[in-house]
Amino acid sequence: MLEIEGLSIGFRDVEPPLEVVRDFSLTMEPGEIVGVVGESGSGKTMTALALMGLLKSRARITSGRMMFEGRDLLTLSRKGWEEVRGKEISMIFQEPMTSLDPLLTIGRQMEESLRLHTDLDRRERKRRVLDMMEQVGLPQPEKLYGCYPHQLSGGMRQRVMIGAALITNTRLMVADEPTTALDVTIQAQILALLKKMNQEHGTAILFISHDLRVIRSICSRVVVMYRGEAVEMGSVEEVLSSPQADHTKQLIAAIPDRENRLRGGKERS
Amino acid sequence: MKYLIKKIGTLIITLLIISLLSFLAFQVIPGDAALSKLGTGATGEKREELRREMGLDRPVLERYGSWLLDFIRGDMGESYTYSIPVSEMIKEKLPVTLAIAVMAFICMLAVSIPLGLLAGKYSGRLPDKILMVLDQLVMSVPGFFMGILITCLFGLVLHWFTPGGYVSYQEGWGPFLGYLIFPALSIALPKCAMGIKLLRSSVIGELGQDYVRTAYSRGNSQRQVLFGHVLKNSLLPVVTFWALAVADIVASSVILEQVFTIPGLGTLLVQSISNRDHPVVQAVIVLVAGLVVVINFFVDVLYGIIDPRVEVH
Amino acid sequence: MGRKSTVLEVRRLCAGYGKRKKYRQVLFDVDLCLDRGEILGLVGESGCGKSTLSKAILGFVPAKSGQIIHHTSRPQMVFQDPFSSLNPGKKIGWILEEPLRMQKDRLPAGERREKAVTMARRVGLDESFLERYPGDLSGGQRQRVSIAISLIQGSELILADEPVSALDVTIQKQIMELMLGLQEELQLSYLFISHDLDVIYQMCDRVMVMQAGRIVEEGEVERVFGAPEHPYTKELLAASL
Amino acid sequence: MEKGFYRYNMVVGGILAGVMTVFMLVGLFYTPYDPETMDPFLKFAHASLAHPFGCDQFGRDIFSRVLQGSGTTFLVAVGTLAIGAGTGTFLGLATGYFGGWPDEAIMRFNDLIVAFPSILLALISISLLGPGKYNVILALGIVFIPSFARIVRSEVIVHKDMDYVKSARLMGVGHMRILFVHILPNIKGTLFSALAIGFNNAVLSEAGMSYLGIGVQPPDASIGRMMSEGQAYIFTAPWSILFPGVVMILMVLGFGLLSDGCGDRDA
Repeated sequence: MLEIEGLSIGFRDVEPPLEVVRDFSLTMEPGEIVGVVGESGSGKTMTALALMGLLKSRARITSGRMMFEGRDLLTLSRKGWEEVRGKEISMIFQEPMTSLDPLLTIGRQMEESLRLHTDLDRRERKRRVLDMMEQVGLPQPEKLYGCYPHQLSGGMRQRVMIGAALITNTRLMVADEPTTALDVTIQAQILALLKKMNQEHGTAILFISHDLRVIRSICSRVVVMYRGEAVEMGSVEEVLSSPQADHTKQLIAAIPDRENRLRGGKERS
Repeated sequence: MKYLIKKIGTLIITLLIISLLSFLAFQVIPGDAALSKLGTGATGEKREELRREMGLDRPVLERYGSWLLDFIRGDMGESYTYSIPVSEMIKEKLPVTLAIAVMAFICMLAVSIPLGLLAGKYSGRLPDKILMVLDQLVMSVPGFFMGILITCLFGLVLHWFTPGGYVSYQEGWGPFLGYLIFPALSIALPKCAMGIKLLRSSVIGELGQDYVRTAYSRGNSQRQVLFGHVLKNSLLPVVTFWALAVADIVASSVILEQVFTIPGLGTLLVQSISNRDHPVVQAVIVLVAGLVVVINFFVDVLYGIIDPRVEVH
Repeated sequence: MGRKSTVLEVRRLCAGYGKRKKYRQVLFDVDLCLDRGEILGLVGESGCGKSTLSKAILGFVPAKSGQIIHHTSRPQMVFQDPFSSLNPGKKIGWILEEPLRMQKDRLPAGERREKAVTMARRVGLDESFLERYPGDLSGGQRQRVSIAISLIQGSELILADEPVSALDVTIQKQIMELMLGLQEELQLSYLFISHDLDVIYQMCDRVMVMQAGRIVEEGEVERVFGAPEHPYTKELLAASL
Repeated sequence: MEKGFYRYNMVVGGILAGVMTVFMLVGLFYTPYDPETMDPFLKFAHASLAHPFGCDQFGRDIFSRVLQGSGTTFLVAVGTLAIGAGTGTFLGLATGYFGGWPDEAIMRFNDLIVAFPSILLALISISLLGPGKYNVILALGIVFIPSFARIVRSEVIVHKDMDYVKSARLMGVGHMRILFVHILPNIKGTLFSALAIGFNNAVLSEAGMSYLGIGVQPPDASIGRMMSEGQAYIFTAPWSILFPGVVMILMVLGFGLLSDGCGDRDA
């Protein structure tokens, strides 16, 4: 479904020219959840934004190919991108607090993609939004429909974001650190919700995270990025149990887990 | 609703305090009203008599109370210089100044919103740079000089109006407004410059927000993002500026009335200050300050309507 | 290991923010006891009052009732956000020397510098860092500076409020190891606050679980993680991946 | 790109402001001709090498008059800033950092003052104090206090809640040292920017008041009054109003650009 080949992204206006992503390749099948893991500055968010055609104007794709369902995304015009975004590929972001427009109601924001990409009338759109609210586990949809983002908790807002992203039945969703800003219990709920939506709607998810623990719990395959390059790729079990690249080994060793306590030996009475 | 009631409460208290301050300010002038009215040559006895007659021997707060009641009823005292009721003098001048202020305000909105959006959207590129240089230049021109330049250009070079040829509204609203458009323009231009600059930086700030990225990710076009999401958000901080601009516009009209020789509230105020005609000065000040406070109140309410977050805090 | 002595005691502490009508209580009857050389973990979700507790212990938030008893001088703090905890306008050297300038018997400038250099080396930064501004340092390096500041006056009790939460995992591990090394070397006591159960497990001897301003469970790390008693602790453990 | 634009602003503004400051300082001590000497033969003389800005309706040298007027303007602006910015900064620092009821009270009062347009406020003060250079300084100075207090206060409030201030408290640093050594240097960008804007507002307000005839009084020279006098001859002798106007614009433009540069440097 998705085929990225030899993607490189760079900043041209700095001396010397800076490459933030180098020769990145990835393929995704429909309905798959693929993780991209890396530390800050590894280029994972850049890759995600490139896939949405949302790179800031200073960053340029210097080489590579991105095929989505047989279409070359890199040849798309501005108008062409507007047709793809929100209709075929959607995206959710890290900060549920700031990713929603503070001055528009929840309902209006959730129906936005429908308004832009379908001819449905207002009543039908509302019906679908209420239905979607139900699906993503938002309580009292009728009441929430007219609420503003500031009246919702972080977890609820992320549910709104997910609902808004899936309302047009997009084939692919890019999730950029969607649970990083959330508490652990909420994180678990959102991950469960993503899994459920993935199964029910068959939406493929490209899941970007810095946290291997999260990737481990939701993805089937993973790409490890380090300084702009994909250093390792494979099924999650494979990569975690027998990492090949040095950086992957470091990452795994640094995961705080309950196997190895750092606080050693000190017996207390 | 609670927000509205709270705001109305604040409005009333502010008005009271402003009137009290203005009243007190004119109580501490060296040489009291009786002296001003009689001149320095008067004898002590005569002064005492007049003081009693004017009620100056009563306690301050009591005098404030009766002054305020009179003021609300429309009795603003009598001019020292002309010995006619202040209210009549003001009633005649008020529409002139109001007309200038309203026109200047509308002009400011009409120019600064589209240009500010434009500059923000194209920030760093040529149209923005040109606009910013012009902006800075306009902001550096003293208000009265702007008036003089406009007189020069439209009056003396283009002959669109006759400088000094002010037509009273009693003689016809058309020519009246036609003349006032030029002082209004002189007042509005510097405010436009400031408004553009503010809106521009606000738009730039909002364009960098996460929700803008979200809007693009749903397939909004640039135009849809700008008008559907960014505009409303970036106007919020500018609304506060508009409220402050109202006060400035009124103040500038004091000066521009001089430049264009218009007999408005400003001219009255300047004359009265020169003549030390305190009742008139006091009345004009209280009126203008009151007006500004009331307009601020409406802006606050408007703010509450635009921003759903206000009710909560 | 040696004689056990208490460095910090908190008894039935209640605290909150705001005045009169707007008062919002955040901490309810919090008890805490920290021994010398002990690392006590404090875990809970955002808004539960973890940070408020540390601020109350340091006097930044007034206590409404209860007692805070310090058995050691000058407890110090390592903050979560390494970007705002160092004055952006001052060089690292200046910042490191500031606590020394505040001491009663002021050291001469040369000795202050020497002490700052020694301390910087101890947290793994060489002398050249003293001439840099906080803006030139990475998150991990700044956190090292914060640790150096907290130790330079010879404090024995360090409150660490999410000290590694803003860092990448590999850096996170380095900082945790640094803190553990210093702890053993100097017999420090830590109150270690984190939302990450795994980090707490790796770092701490004992753990307190906080929910909505109350301590709901407390005990040895192995015990709490192995056999949690309170339903909230169970929920947290179930949610962690 | 943005950054470069602002650096450019800063350089041009800095140079312009520097040149104009020198011009104003010179005007305090020296003029090529006596600004008050009238010469009927030079009435409305055009600009020439001897009289670069020409002469006015009484044959007085406009360049000398502008120079002297700039000196007065400078004096008024600096005096105003000394009173307004000095008091305002102090109030802002104290109320922002310590908070409590004095902060509450001063801010309420501030909100009230904002309702009065500043030039109107200055006019009232003048009507109470009477016109003249020193009264203008006093009136404008007082009028400027609230805006400085407000700007400094909001900056201090941002900084005092940052962790580095808490960290300093834990080091045992006293409140005064935190305020003046730790916080103040970090807000100097904003402060400089506000000072430049304040300077401009003072210049513009003084010019406006003098134009109305209730500002600086003779024998002190004033650009505002010169222009008020020159307005009648705008067609016969446009230079008598144009040159003073241009000098004033350059003054304000320089400091305006400088302020822009200062303010955006931190951003």
